[in-house]
Amino acid sequence: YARAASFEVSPYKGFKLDELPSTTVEIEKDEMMSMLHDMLIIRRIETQAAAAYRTRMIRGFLHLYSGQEAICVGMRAAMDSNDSVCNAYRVHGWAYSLGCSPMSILAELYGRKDGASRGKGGSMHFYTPRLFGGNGIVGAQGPVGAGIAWAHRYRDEKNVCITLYGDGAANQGQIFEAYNIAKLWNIPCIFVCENNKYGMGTHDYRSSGNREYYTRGDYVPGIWVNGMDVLAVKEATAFAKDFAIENGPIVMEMETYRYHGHSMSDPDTTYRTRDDIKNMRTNHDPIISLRQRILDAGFASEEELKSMEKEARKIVEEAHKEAEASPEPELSEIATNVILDKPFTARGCDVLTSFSA
Amino acid sequence: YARAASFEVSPYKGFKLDELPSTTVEIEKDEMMSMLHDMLIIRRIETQAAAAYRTRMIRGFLHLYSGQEAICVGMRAAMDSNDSVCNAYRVHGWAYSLGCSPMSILAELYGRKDGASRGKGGSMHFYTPRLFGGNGIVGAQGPVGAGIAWAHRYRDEKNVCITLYGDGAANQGQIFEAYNIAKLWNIPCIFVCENNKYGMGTHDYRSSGNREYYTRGDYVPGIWVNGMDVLAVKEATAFAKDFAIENGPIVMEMETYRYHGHSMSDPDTTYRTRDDIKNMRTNHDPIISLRQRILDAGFASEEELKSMEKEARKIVEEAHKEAEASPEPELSEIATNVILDKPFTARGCDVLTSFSA
Amino acid sequence: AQVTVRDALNMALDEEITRDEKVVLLGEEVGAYHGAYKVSKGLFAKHGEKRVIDTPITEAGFAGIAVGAALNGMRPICEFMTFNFAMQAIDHLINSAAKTLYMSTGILQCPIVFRGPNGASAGVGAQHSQCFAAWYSHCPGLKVISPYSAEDCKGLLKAAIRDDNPVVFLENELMYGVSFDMSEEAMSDDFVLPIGKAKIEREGSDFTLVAHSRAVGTSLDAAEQLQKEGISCEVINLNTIRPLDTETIINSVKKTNRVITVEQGWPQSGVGAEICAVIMESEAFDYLDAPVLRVTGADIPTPYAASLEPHCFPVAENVIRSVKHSLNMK
Amino acid sequence: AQVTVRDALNMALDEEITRDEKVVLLGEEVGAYHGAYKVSKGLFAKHGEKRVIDTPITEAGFAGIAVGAALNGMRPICEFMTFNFAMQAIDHLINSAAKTLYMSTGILQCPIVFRGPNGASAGVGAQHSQCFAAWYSHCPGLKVISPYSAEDCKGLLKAAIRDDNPVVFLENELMYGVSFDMSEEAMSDDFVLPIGKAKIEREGSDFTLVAHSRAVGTSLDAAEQLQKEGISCEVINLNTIRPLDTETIINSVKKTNRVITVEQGWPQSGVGAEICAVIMESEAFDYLDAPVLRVTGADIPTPYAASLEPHCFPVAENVIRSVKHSLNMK
Ligand SMILES: Cc1ncc(C[n+]2csc(CCOP(=O)(O)OP(=O)(O)O)c2C)c(N)n1
Ligand SMILES: Cc1ncc(C[n+]2csc(CCOP(=O)(O)OP(=O)(O)O)c2C)c(N)n1
Ligand SMILES: [Mg+2]
Ligand SMILES: [Mg+2]
Repeated sequence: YARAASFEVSPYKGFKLDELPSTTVEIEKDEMMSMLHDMLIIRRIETQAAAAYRTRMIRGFLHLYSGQEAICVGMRAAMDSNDSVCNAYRVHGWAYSLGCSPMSILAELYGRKDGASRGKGGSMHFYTPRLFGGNGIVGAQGPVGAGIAWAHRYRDEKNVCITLYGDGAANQGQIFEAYNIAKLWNIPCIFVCENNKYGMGTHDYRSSGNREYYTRGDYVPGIWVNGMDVLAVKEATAFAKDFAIENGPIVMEMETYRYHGHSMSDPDTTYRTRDDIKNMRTNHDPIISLRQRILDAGFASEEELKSMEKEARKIVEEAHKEAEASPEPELSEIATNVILDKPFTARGCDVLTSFSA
Repeated sequence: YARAASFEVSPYKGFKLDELPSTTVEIEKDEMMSMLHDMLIIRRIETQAAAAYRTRMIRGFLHLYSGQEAICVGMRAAMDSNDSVCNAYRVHGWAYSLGCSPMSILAELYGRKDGASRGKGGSMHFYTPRLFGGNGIVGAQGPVGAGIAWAHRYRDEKNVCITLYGDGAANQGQIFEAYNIAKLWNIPCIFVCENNKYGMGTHDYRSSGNREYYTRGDYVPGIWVNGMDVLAVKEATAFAKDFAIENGPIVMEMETYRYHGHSMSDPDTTYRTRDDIKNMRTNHDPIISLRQRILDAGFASEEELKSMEKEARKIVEEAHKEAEASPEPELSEIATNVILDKPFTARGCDVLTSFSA
Repeated sequence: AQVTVRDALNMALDEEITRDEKVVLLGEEVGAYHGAYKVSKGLFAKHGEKRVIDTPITEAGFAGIAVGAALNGMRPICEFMTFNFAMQAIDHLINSAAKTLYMSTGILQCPIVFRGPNGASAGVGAQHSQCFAAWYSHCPGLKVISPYSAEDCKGLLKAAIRDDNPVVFLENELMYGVSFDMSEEAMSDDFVLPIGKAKIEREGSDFTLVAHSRAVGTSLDAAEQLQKEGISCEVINLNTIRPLDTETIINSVKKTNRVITVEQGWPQSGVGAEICAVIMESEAFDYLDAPVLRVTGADIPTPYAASLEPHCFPVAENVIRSVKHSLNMK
Repeated sequence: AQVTVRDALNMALDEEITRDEKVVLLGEEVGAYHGAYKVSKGLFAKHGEKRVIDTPITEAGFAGIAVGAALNGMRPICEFMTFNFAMQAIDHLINSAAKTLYMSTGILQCPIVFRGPNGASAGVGAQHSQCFAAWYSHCPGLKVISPYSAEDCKGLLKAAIRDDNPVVFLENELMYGVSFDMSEEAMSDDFVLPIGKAKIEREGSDFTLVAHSRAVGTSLDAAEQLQKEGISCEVINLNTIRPLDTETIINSVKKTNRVITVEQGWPQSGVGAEICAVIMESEAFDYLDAPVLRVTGADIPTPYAASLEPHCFPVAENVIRSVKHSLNMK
C-alpha cells in the first residue's frame, strides 16, 4: 500500500480573503485511517445514544451529531493540543475528538458517575481542559469562545479558539457583538457556522436574512467549506488557524446536514421528508466519501475497512456496557462544585435538609 | 420674493439600492422658513436646557441634540401624521418635531407637572401618540421600533416607523436581530443611524468594525446622507419611506456631529478638542447652511432672519418661564400609571406608607 | 371534561386569537412546527401566518418587536420556548414593557403577554431548569401569573391576553400533559379568571400550605397524606404572584395558625420568602403558632443525573417533614 | 485617612492589577475616559491598554468575552456602566458564569468579578434606577457583594478579585463621592475583607437594623436619632448578600428581639424578605418580641421629578417610623 496520497477536495468560497486554501490535499494513510476510525466511533456513539434514549436510559434532550462528523474530525486534525473549542449543545462528536472516551460520553448521557461531567452536566454539557462546553443557550458560546481566544492572545500563545454555532444561532445578536469585538481586538477566534440547514423545525430560509453564513461577519473575512468533506475541512481549518493568529477573526461556514431530528423528541416530519434525509445519507455522507477515497487511494481493502467498522462497533458496545455498569453518582456529589469554597453547605428542599461538600 | 426654488443637495451613497434619491430638491419658501424656525427653536431649547442644568434645575442626565437638528426636522418634513418614531435618549428635538411644545419639553426637564410626561419621565423619556420614547437602554429601541412598524403593516397602513440609534448603539446585537426579522417579515422600518462619531467618549473607530453604517444591514439596503443638510435629509427620507413601504426595511446613515458633551456631566475633553467642535460649528452647522440657502434663494432678507431668530429666542424664553412656573407634580401622581388597574395601591418605603391611584 | 393543561392553554390561545384580531402569537416554532411543546398545535393552520408567527432564534429581537407592536395597538402573545431563554430578552420585559406606562404617564400602554414554560423539566440540566417567578414578581409594572390546573391555565391566560398591562405567564412543562377535570363553565369561550386572586384548592384547619404552579400538586399530595394522620391542611394555589393575594393568605393563617410555603424555585429571596415577609408585616403574625417554613427547590444548579435531580425539587415528603417538624412530631 | 468610596475602589483595582498579571479591567469607557464615574481614573495611563480595556456598547458581547477569558485562565473584572445595562448580558452572569463550575464538575473555573453601580442614582428615571441585589442573590453559583463604606469597598473588591468564583459586586453611584475614615491597615496592599461576613457597624440593645449598601448609612442616621430618644439600635451592614451571614443576624436578634430590614430595592421577594424568612426558620424566631418589618424602595418604577423621587427610596424617617410602630410608640 501507499503511505500518502493527494486528493482534490471540494472547492471553497472566499469572502474578503486574498487567498484560499489549497484544493489539493496531501495526506498520509495513517491519518486518513484514523479519521475514518474517529468518524465511525462518533457515528456509533450517536446510534447507541439514540437506542438508549428510546429505552429511557437517557433523559431530557439528546442532540445527535450524525452526518456532521467530518467537521469535528477534520478540524481536530488541524488543531494542536493547546487550541480551544467552544460549542453549543450538539457536542458529543467534539467531546470525543477532544479526548473524552466513548465510555465517558455514554456514561454522561446515562447520568452515571463515570460520565465526563460525572453525570451532572448531561447531554448538552461536556468539558475537557480545552473544550469549554457544551453550552445550552443558543448563541451564548459566541462571545464566550471569543473570550477564550482572547486569553490565548493575551498570553501570546499561538492558539485559536474554534467557536461553533448553528445556522439558527447565526442570527443571534451576540454573535455579531462577538465578531465586532474580535475584529477590534484582533482576537484569534475561528467562528464556525455549522450550517445543517435547520434550526429545530425551521429551514434557514425562514430564519436568516442572508444564508451565506461565511459572509455575515461583514468586516470579518470568511470561507465556505463543504462540511461533508473531511479533507477540505482539515485543510481549510489549517488555513483559518494561520489566518486568525496573524490577522484576527475569521468566519467559516461548514455546509452539512443532520440525519436525526433536532433532539430525539423531534418528530422530524413537519419540515422535511424521509427522502430528503435518505438522499443526504446516500449521496453526501462524510463517512462514505472518506471510505471511498481510502479505497481509491489503495490505503486499505474493503475487508480491512469492514473490520475497522466492526472494531468501532465493538469499542462502542464495550463502552456502552461499561457505562451502563457505572453507578449513578452518589448523593454526596449533589453539592460539590456549586462553589469552590470548602466547607460548603447548600440548603435542600426543606429546612431540615442540607447537602455538604 | 420667490415662492419656491430648487437646490443641489449633498450627494448620497447607496448600498444595494438600484436608485438613489434626487440631489436636486424642489422646495417651497414656506416650508424652508418653517424648517429654519424649527431648527432654531430646537437649538434654543437645548441652550436653555444647558443653562438650566448648570443652575441645577435639571437633574440626572441631559443629552443635548445641538448640531443634529437637521435630522429630526428634515425627516419630519417627509413624514405624515401617522408615521411613527422610536428613538434613544437624545430626544428633545424629536419631541418638539412630533408636537411637544417647548414649554412641555422644558417643564419635563425641570420635573414639573406640565412636562410632556408630567415630570415623571425626565430628559430621556418623551412620548406622544406617535413618538415611542425616549429609550434609555442603548439599542433597545431597535427591535421596539421594528415592532411599531410591524403593527403599521399589520393594519395595512402605508406608514413607517423611523427607528433611530447612534454610532455606538450600531454595534448592539439586537440591532442586527431587528434587521433580520424586519427583512424576513418585510417590515416597513427605516433604521436610522445618527452617526455623530462618538458614543460617549469613544470615537467610533474604537467601537465599530465597520464604520459605513449604511452598509451594516448586510441584506438590508442602505443609504448615506449628509445629516447636516436638512434638504438632503428630507429628500432621502421621502425616498426611504416609499422604499420601506414597498420593500421592507432600509438603513439610513445620517452623518452628523454633537456640539455638547455626551451628557452635561461629560468633560468632553479627553476625546476631542475645542477646535474640533469649533470647526464643525463654523463650517458644517445645519442651521447656518440652511440660512444661507434661504438668503441665496432670496426667500428672506438678513433682517427677516434676524427677527426670526429673535422670535425663536422669545418663544423659548417664554416657554422657560412658563415651565419654571409650573408646579412640581403632586405626591398623588407617584402611583398613577404604575399599572392600569383601579383602584391601585403601591407600597411605599415602609409598612405604614402606601400610595394610591 | 378531562382536559390537559396543554389543551387548556391551546383553547385559550385559539379563542382569544379568534375573538380579537389584534391578538397574535409569535415565538420560536409556534407556527408550522406547532410549538416545541405543542401548545400552539393547529393554530397556524387555522389562523394563518398573519396571526401565528414563527420567529428566528433571537429573543431580544422578537420580544422587543412584540413590545413595539403592543405599544402600537396590537396585543401580542410572545412565547419563549422556555423562560430560560427569556434572559436574553429580559431587558425588554422590564425596561421596555413594564416601565413605559409609568414613564409616559399613560400616553403609551403595553398590552402584551410573555409566556412559556418556566422552571425545571426532567433531565434537562442546569441551564434549562430555572424558575423566574421571584425575579419577575420583584418588579412593579408587571403582572405575574403562575397557574396550576387546566382551568387556571385557560381562565388566566385568557385574562392575561385581555389585560391592558404587560403580563408574564409562567407555565410548567411537566404539567402540560397532566389532565384535570374542567367544568362546563370553563369550557366556554367567555371563561376568564380574575388575575390577583388565589384559590383555596382544599380547605383545612390545622395548617396552610401556600404554593404555586406544580408545587400546588405537591401540596395537595402532602395534604392527602397528612389527612390520614389526622392533620388537616388548607392548600392555597396562588395562581398570581404579582399582585399577590395577601388577603387569602392572611385569612387562612388566621384560621390555621401555621404555614408552609411550597415552590420549585430557589429559596433565597424567592416567593416563599415574600410570603414570610407578608405574614410578618400583617396581623397574621399574631396568629402564628409556629414560624413559617419554606419548602423550595434546593439551592443548587440543577444536576442532570436521575440520582441527584429529584433531590433538587420538592416532593410531598418535604412538605410532610416540614409540617411535622413544625408540630414537633417525629 | 479620609478616603472616598471611589478612591477606595480605584485603589483596589490598581493594587490587584499590579499584583496579578491575569487581572484585567474591561468595560465601556473604563480606559481612555477614566470610567463614566471615574472609578478607574488613571489606570489606563498606568497599566496600559492591555490591562485596562475599553469595549463597545455591547454588554452581552463583552460580558461573554470576559467569561470566556475567565474560563481560560484570566481573571477579568467586567465593569457595567450601571447594572441596569447588565440585563442585556444577564444570561452570561447566570448561565455562563454561575453554572459552569457545577455543570463541568470542576473541570472549568470562572474567576471573574462583575461590577458597577447598582440601584438608584439621582434624577435618572425609571430605566436607570433598579437594584439587582435580590435577583443575583437568588442564584446559586454566584457570590454577591453589596458594600457600604470605603473600607468595605476596598477590602471586598480585592477579595472578590482574588476569589476563584464568579462574584457580582454591586456599587452605588451616590456613594462614590462619600468619604470615610480608613484605617492604616486598610490602606495597605494586602488588606482584604472576608466575603460572607456581615459587620456590626454600631452596637445596640433594643433593635436590630439590617441593611446593605447605601441603606446602611440610612440606618446609622436613624440609629443616631433614635438614640436621642433612648432607643439603642444595632446596625448590621450585610456587605455580602450571598452567602448571607445568617449567624450575625440571628445573634443580634437574640440580643435585641426586634428587627427592621433596610434596603433600597423593591420589596417583593427582596433582600428584606429573605431576612424575614431566615429569621422565621431559625431559632431567632423565638426571640422576636415583634414581627420583622421591612423598609425598602417604594414598589414603583422610579419617577424623575424631584417632588416624587425621594418618596421612592428610604430615609432615616422610614426607619424611625417603623421602629416606633414596632414599639407601639407614636
Ligand atoms: C437562547 C435560546 N433560545 C432557544 C433555545 C432552544 N433551542 C435549542 S437548539 C435550537 C435550534 C438551534 O438551531 P441551530 O443553531 O441551527 O443549531 P443545530 O441544532 O442545527 O445544530 C433552539 C431553538 C435555546 N437553547 N436557547
Ligand atoms: C445598554 C446600555 N449600555 C450603556 C448605556 C450607557 N450609555 C448611554 S448613551 C451611551 C453612548 C451611546 O452612543 P451612541 O449610540 O453613539 O449615541 P449618541 O449618544 O452619540 O447619540 C452609553 C454608553 C446605556 N444607556 N445602555
Ligand atoms: Mg442548524
Ligand atoms: Mg454617537
